[in-house]
Amino acid sequence: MFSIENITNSFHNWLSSVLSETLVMLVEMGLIAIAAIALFAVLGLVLVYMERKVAAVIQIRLGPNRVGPMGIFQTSADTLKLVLKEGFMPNNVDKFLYKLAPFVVMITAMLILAPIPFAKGFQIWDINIGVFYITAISSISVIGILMAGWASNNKYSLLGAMRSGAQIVSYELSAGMAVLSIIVLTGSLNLNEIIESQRNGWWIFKGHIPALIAFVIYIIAVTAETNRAPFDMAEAESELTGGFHTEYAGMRFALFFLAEYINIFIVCAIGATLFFGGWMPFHIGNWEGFNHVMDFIPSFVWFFGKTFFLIFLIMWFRWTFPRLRIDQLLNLEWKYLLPISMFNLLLMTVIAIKGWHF
Amino acid sequence: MDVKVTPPSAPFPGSVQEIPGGGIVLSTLDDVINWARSNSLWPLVFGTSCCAIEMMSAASAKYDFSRFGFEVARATPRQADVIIIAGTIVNKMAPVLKRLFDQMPDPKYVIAMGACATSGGPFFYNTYSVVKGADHVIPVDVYVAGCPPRPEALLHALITLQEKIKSGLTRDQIRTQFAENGK
Amino acid sequence: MFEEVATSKEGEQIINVGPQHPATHGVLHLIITLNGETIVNLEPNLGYIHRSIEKMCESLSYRQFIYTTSRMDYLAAHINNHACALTVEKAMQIEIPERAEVIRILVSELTRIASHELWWGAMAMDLGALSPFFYAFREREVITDIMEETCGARLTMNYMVPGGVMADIHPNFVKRVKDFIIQFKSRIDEYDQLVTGNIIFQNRMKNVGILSKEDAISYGTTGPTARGSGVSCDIRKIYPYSIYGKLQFDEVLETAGDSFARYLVRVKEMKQSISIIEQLIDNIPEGDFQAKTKAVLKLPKGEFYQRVETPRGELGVYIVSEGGTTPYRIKFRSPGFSNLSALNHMIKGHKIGDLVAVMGTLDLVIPDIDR
Amino acid sequence: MGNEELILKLKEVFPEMDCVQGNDWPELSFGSDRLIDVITYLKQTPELAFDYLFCETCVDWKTHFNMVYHLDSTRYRHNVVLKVKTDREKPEIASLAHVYRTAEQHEREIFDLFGIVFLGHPNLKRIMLTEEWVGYPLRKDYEDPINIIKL
Repeated sequence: MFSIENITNSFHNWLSSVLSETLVMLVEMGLIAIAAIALFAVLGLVLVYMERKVAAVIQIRLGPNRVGPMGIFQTSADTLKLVLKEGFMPNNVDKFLYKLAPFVVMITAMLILAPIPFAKGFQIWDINIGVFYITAISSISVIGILMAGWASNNKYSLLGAMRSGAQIVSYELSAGMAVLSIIVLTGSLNLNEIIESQRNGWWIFKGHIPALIAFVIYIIAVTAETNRAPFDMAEAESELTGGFHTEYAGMRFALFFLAEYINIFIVCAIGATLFFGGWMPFHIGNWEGFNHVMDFIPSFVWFFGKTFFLIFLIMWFRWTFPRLRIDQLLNLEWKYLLPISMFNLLLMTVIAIKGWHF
Repeated sequence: MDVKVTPPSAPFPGSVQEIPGGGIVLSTLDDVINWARSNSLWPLVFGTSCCAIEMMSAASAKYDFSRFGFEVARATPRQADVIIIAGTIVNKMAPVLKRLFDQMPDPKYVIAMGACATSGGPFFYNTYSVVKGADHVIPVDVYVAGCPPRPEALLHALITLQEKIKSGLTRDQIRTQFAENGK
Repeated sequence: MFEEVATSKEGEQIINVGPQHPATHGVLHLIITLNGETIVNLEPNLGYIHRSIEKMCESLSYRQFIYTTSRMDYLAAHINNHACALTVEKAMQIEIPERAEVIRILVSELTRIASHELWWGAMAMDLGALSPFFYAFREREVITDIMEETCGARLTMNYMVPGGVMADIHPNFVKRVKDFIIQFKSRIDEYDQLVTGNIIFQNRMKNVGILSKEDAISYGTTGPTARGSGVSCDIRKIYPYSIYGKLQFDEVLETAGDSFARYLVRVKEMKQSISIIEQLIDNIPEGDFQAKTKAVLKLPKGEFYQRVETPRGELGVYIVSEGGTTPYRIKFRSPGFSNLSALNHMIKGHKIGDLVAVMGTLDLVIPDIDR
Repeated sequence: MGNEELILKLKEVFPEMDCVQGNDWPELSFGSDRLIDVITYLKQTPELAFDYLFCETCVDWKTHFNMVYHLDSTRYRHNVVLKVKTDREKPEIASLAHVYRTAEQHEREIFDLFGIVFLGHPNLKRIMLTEEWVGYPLRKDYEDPINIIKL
């Protein structure tokens, strides 16, 4: 059975045999940092390419197909161009915040990568409060957006940033509630333990209808949290030209652009972990034979497969639905999603206590 | 392709100039940079009149300029690379166009789409408010004929612009080549 | 040029939408006073595509001036040309052959569908749904191809001339139009499924930008904008020109007066146009496509006015002739110009997000407003 | 009301004015001082009810300006054309912006292109051209050697 765990373990053993313990740690930290940044860049490129191709399919077009085979180097060319564009700062901006904002958004996105288990035994930081850490850190990105909107000295940017602030503060709640309802079932905040608890079936199937409701609410809330259509109030191209990044150009804009896609990846990865068992293959209760066959598919394939399925779902939303208005957006959260998710959490608690789930 | 006369010192934007004695590494790097720039031309959403509809047609499924990577139309000039002047420019619009052009970060390119943007077109004579050619306001890299041009013509213009960027030459050099070879 | 255009009160801010802004579909400049996200006042600033067509026409002959009107409301080039041709024909009392009349109506109604298609896609795009735009263009391209075959141009056709049409229809015309009708009828149901029935879309459109019947008349709005408020103003019905009087079709009226009513009017109008085309496509009479006219047209002294119904509303062509070969004065009463004047009234008190929902349903074509 | 009836009615009410049948509709000509009277009458008389101003424009006759108003009644579907003579040296006329709200924008355009001052207009400033534009381009004597290339 192919597993990344074996590779990492043997690499660690080899390093330990040639270097001292401190050095091993330093080298591994360096390697992980490089790997994280590389993953960040590759994910960004892949997701942007995927978005353009998905859009093209939905819109009965072909999408990029001239740069490299099937146009796969299109996004590389775009990124390279953005890096090489003139570093641009408009007059009268708050220089410090203007420069800082993209990095805040970017670093937040990178920090959340840490506790996500990409495959069996392949995780940057196995932390016992993983879910809590993620929900805590992901709220920071809104500060970056607010900074960008304020510092740009542009009314469109400011409007976009304020919208984004109101939106993320609201939707954090129901996203949190949806996550909590799974935590109630597992009784652990550790992402690995959550995955282990799904060894005999994913929570979306085991958790009855409340898990399904929690999943739907989670998807809606994270779509809003990542500022994606139909909740892309912060950018709202036809209303606010570019929203909070109207005044950003070149590399700084590219950071926002990439961070948006990384955020999508992260929320989908968490969704896949909580509801679809992360890297856990598709297992059905006690069907040993079936489960064994499923185990032959490497765990990272499962993880990325599920994550990309959810990403596709979110992209599908974007290219189909019209945008909500800001007051409708807040109404949806405070009048519908939040009460439903609270009730759902209650229901889930009852199920967990009574042991009604599978 | 017609190349308009511009001040000889103005370099073609975006092309990295080869320094005398520049090594093979630098030249390859130039090629890579020009490749990236030419393949990632994000247009500004800017249409004043009829040609804008043909620009939309070029974006639509039948002509689909997303194949070349042009579909990332940006609403804000800060993030755009190429401004397609689709339609007539009038005196009131000219300062705005200039401002939009100034707001774009280098390297930036301009395509004058249609007769109006090229020369004033059907509105050349007896009009008091039409700018007779957008090149009175900003430098234009590629001119497209037609009133309005077909989407294919716009695609051809964009490909021409790509070739122009890939060649890595200055406007001067292109003009000299044009004078010598006729192409 | 860029000085402060308006002053704001405490707690309010001025925001400039346009001239280059995706919501304005061109180069309209709106000076909006905002209180938070709520629009307090809106002032349109026109003229960013004022091409002085009226002045220019004063030195063009009666055959030449028609081409400028194709570029005025380029989404309804045929109908603009039709208005001009009708005015000249009325002044010179030219009888046009039956065949030319039928061809004119056919291409006009096809243009109306194409224009509404583009409006549908662009409006959905403004509201944030990006895909309908591409579906709309799929059908629009079919019409464009039909036009190209017959008229030789995709957008600015200049097909109608005083006395008839420029050239006879292409042999493929009838067949392709029939194919298009079959295809379009199924597609329009798709549109309803995708956009009209969408709950987000309905919430965005309903009770937004309400224009009462009295205001609609007072602001001089016409076309689907006024018909959404219950004003019967279809020139094809109330002052029939060409052969519209002999055709069976309904004037679509909605009474709600909000953006959704205007949306429905346009979608239903597409169906009406299809029914007009169906009535005519099998009955194109044989004969000439153009009446014999003199090479140089000279209008008698006098003033001539012709009203026609474009996809955006009532277009009026007012020609003052001194008896020469060129008009003394031409005025185009463009539908968008009056429709735009109602925007401030409709948008006050709404959120900035509603601006696109209201402007989208006004279906503004800026060169038509500025001329 | 048919055109003949309308002419009879108008002749009866405004005997001093010139009322003829034009190419399409009755045409009523008078001086600029009577505009508000005529418009008020036409709009408020129940059997006329001209509530829709569908075209407002101006013609420069070199000696004077002629303001042309096209009125329609959405109730009875009859039309009338008003031709109002104004002075060319000091072109002033009452604004109709308070009667027909569509007039506000039309009058701004006429002010912009012809230079006719509308008294009582709420927001009379240039609409098509920039504020610093000199002259009124649709006047027959407008010359602009820089912008206009004559054929």
